[in-house]
Amino acid sequence: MGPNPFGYSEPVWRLFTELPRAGTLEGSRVLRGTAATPANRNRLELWLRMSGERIEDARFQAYGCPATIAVGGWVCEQAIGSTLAELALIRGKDIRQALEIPEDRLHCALLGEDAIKSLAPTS
Amino acid sequence: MGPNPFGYSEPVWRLFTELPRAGTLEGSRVLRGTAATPANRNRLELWLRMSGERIEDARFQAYGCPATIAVGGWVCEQAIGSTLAELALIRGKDIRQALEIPEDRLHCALLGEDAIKSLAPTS
Amino acid sequence: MIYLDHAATTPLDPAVFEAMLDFLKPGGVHGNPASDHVEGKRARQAVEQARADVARLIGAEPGEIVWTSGATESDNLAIKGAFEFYKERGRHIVTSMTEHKAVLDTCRYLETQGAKVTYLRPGADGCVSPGQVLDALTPETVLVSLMWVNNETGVIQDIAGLAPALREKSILFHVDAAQAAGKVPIDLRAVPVDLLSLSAHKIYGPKGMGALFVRKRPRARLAPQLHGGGHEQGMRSGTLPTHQIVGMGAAFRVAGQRLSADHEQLGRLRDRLLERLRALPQIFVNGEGAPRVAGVLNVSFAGVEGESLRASLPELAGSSGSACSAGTGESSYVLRALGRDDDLADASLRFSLGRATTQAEIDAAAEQVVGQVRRLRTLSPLWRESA
Amino acid sequence: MIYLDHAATTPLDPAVFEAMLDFLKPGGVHGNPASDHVEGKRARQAVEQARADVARLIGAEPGEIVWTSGATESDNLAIKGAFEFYKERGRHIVTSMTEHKAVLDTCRYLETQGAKVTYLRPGADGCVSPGQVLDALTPETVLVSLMWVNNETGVIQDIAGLAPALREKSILFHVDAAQAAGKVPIDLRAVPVDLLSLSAHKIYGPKGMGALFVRKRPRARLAPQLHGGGHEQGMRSGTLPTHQIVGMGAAFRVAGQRLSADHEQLGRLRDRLLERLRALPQIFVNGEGAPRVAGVLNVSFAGVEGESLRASLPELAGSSGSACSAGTGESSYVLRALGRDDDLADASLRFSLGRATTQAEIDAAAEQVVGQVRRLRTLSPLWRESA
Ligand SMILES: Cc1ncc(COP(=O)(O)O)c(C=O)c1O
Ligand SMILES: Cc1ncc(COP(=O)(O)O)c(C=O)c1O
Repeated sequence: MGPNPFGYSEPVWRLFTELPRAGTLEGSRVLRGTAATPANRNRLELWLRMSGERIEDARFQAYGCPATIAVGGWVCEQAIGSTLAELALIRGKDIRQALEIPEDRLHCALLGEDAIKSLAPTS
Repeated sequence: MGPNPFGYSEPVWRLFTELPRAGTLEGSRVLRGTAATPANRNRLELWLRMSGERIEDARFQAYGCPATIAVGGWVCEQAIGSTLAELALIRGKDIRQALEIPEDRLHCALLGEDAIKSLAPTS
Repeated sequence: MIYLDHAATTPLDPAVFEAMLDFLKPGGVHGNPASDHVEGKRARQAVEQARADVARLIGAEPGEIVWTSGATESDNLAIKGAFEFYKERGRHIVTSMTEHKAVLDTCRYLETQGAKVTYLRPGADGCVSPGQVLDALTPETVLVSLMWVNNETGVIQDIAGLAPALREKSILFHVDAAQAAGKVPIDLRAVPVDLLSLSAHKIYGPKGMGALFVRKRPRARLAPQLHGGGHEQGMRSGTLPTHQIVGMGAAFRVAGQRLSADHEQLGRLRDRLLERLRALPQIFVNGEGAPRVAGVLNVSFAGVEGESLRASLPELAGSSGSACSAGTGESSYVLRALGRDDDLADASLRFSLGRATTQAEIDAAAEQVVGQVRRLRTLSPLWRESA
Repeated sequence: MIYLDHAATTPLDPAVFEAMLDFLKPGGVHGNPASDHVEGKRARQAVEQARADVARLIGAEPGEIVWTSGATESDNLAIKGAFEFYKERGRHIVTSMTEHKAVLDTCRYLETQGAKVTYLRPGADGCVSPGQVLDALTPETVLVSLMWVNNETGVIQDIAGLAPALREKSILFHVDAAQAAGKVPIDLRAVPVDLLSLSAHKIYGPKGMGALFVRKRPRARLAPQLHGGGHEQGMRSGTLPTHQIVGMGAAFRVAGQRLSADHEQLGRLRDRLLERLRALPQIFVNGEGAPRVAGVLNVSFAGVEGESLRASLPELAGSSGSACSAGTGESSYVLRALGRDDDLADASLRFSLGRATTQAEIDAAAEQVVGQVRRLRTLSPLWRESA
């Protein structure tokens, strides 16, 4: 983790620089969720691989500001090991709090909630 | 002669700092001449002591800028040893040239000419 | 050379010089404070530190300080900016005849733009009383502009006595404090001035740097006068000169520490100078009887002509009139407003003392002045006649 | 930290630093250049020497140089001053959409004062052709304001091609040369520009210092914008900051000596940088095809988001957009005027090289940018889809 001269929150900076779980997943048992802000200025895609009830692997792709990218990584980290029902409880404001995202960037956190809601099988 | 930081001409500066012939004269054979610019902002007074036809001693007093004061000293220096007729030939522009007085200070030089013209016995 | 012209400008305080070096020297911090990167951020931090330092000396909040290129610009911004913003409320401005040219010329300009300006004549001691100002107000008055300390005489105006009455009437009050900051205590928490002009180079900071205090509560509004990138809360655009700002901050910090020591030291030397000049008859202290700052002494010498007086003192760096209008060859409009005739106004010297001024310098200056005034008086037919 | 933001501001040239020191250090020359005494005179001489140095670089006479606090003020003075002076002749101004904010905001302000302003859109390469300007003229046009070199793209306008036609029509021509001086040859004897803005801190001089060239033959007239002591031929009041002026003079002197060496050196490094960035597909040079100054390279990177791109390069002090409007979070209006969409305009980096920039820095910068763009693209669903 390099210097953080732009004053991002520590969790956002860690997730943005380390990019845990960046990527896509393929195959059966894979769900995909997508969300975007108007005009596609920020986009988030989630891929989850199920093992029974539980999420076994999670990946994301994102286009947007560091907070948006951090949201993708954070949701993936939360996802692994939980059930879809548990994941679906996550709200934008929880994400915002967990990542210390400023109020005026709430829309980035909401992308996480929206992407979860849109999860659907890929095949 | 100290430094001349204000850019006066060299003859003006010498006469202003050395003040040759400053003072007044008394007694018979003394002529006095005076001249002033409007509202008395500059004044020049000359005193000459005659010895026959010739001027034997000369003094001046002045109130005004350094050029005015220098004019007084210069006229006195010219006066000594000359006749009144010779002195009367001196014009403002001669004084201006001799003292390298700038054009816009011609009035100071003219004070010298006027003071000479106004010379009259003191008693 | 005896430098007694600290009201014209001062050398840098050594601490100011050191502080500026870090932002000038090779390898120092040179980023643009508006830049987003680390270099810019370091510069920005220094700028904000300086803002806090300047604010502290005058009892303001950092957010109330707007950087400018000097008190001239501050005066222009305050007066034109307030007039432009508030002119629908009214177009009458009250000021005095002894303000700095930066105020007077700005007011004259605004007269061409529809302003009506009252120029109050101070008393013979240089004071403009609060009552005088209040009497000049009309329902159209939007702005009063008065200097805290006069640059030629050192006379201190009763700003604290006037400000509450203007606040009560919701009339904006601008104060030119270029000669006051660091010389008289200023606490804007207690004195409800709305706009206050500051300059760095009058108190051992760099030339070309100033600030305008713009009150936030209640908020004074201004139309910006320099348009551009929208720096300084939109009130003053232009790249912030970090080294200059840091210098001003350091100067104000030092000034806060030295205010009372300076006052004591300069006052003692000033009194000594006057005592020695009193060897001459017929000298007149300008602003006599009025409260004055410690470092300024302005004296008129009867019976000598001004230009010759100055030319006689080539080793003395003093001033006749303000350096700001010097070179025009006019006698001081300030002294004339105090009732001095042209000759006396012209035959005046302003001695302005500084931290480095020594007693030996004061004694030498007094000796030179006394000697040269005597010499010119001896030469003067006017003096002879009046004797 | 790799500093590639020399178009935002530069460190002082060592010779500039040395020259300024004499007017800052304890025991240095600290008089007010307006003062009549020896201290003042020494300062005045230095000021006049610097004026001659600045004039020389641009082929002007010393008397045509008016000191200001920076190019922001110069732009304001030129445009407002000319409009105010000549508005009875006509109220139409022609400028371009890619001017610096100091020009654009000033024009917008003048629109509230009765001016009609045409903002020309440059071609996709950033050039405003002389023909385009001439087509926009009306009988009401009093002033054209165009920058010599654009601060974001480095694009050089054909000032010499336009100036004679404007002179012939007696339309005043103001040129913002803040980014041009010392970078392209300027000879105002041959190019009939009337007003030209300069800044010191873009060419290794001090921040907070600028100048306006005001032609004497034929004489360009201006209404002053800062009122006060009547300094600078009445065009700009305020105490002259000797050290700043001396610094600007030294910077312009050095710039004259180094102009072609700088051009050669920066051009070579700039080409190397671009060559390395070309390892990435889908990058776009802004101002491609147009004549550009050697030190500036502005590139848009498709498929990455601007804020994340910048955040990925914390060790690179470059800039997106101008430092002057940075911090606003808006994507560059300059790049949008050239037809870039919002995303691309936002995903742009301006690399501006300086005298101290090394090949190693260029290589490191290229490596970081290439690596981070790849990383973000790999992460981007947009990039994946477009692939
Ligand atoms: C009272 C007063 N106001 C304003 C100014 C102008 O300040 P600056 O030189 O910083 O423009 C000065 C000094 O020149 C001054 O003495
Ligand atoms: C083209 C251009 N004009 C004007 C300015 C403003 O100059 P200054 O920072 O000296 O006010 C700048 C830089 O900020 C610039 O790049």
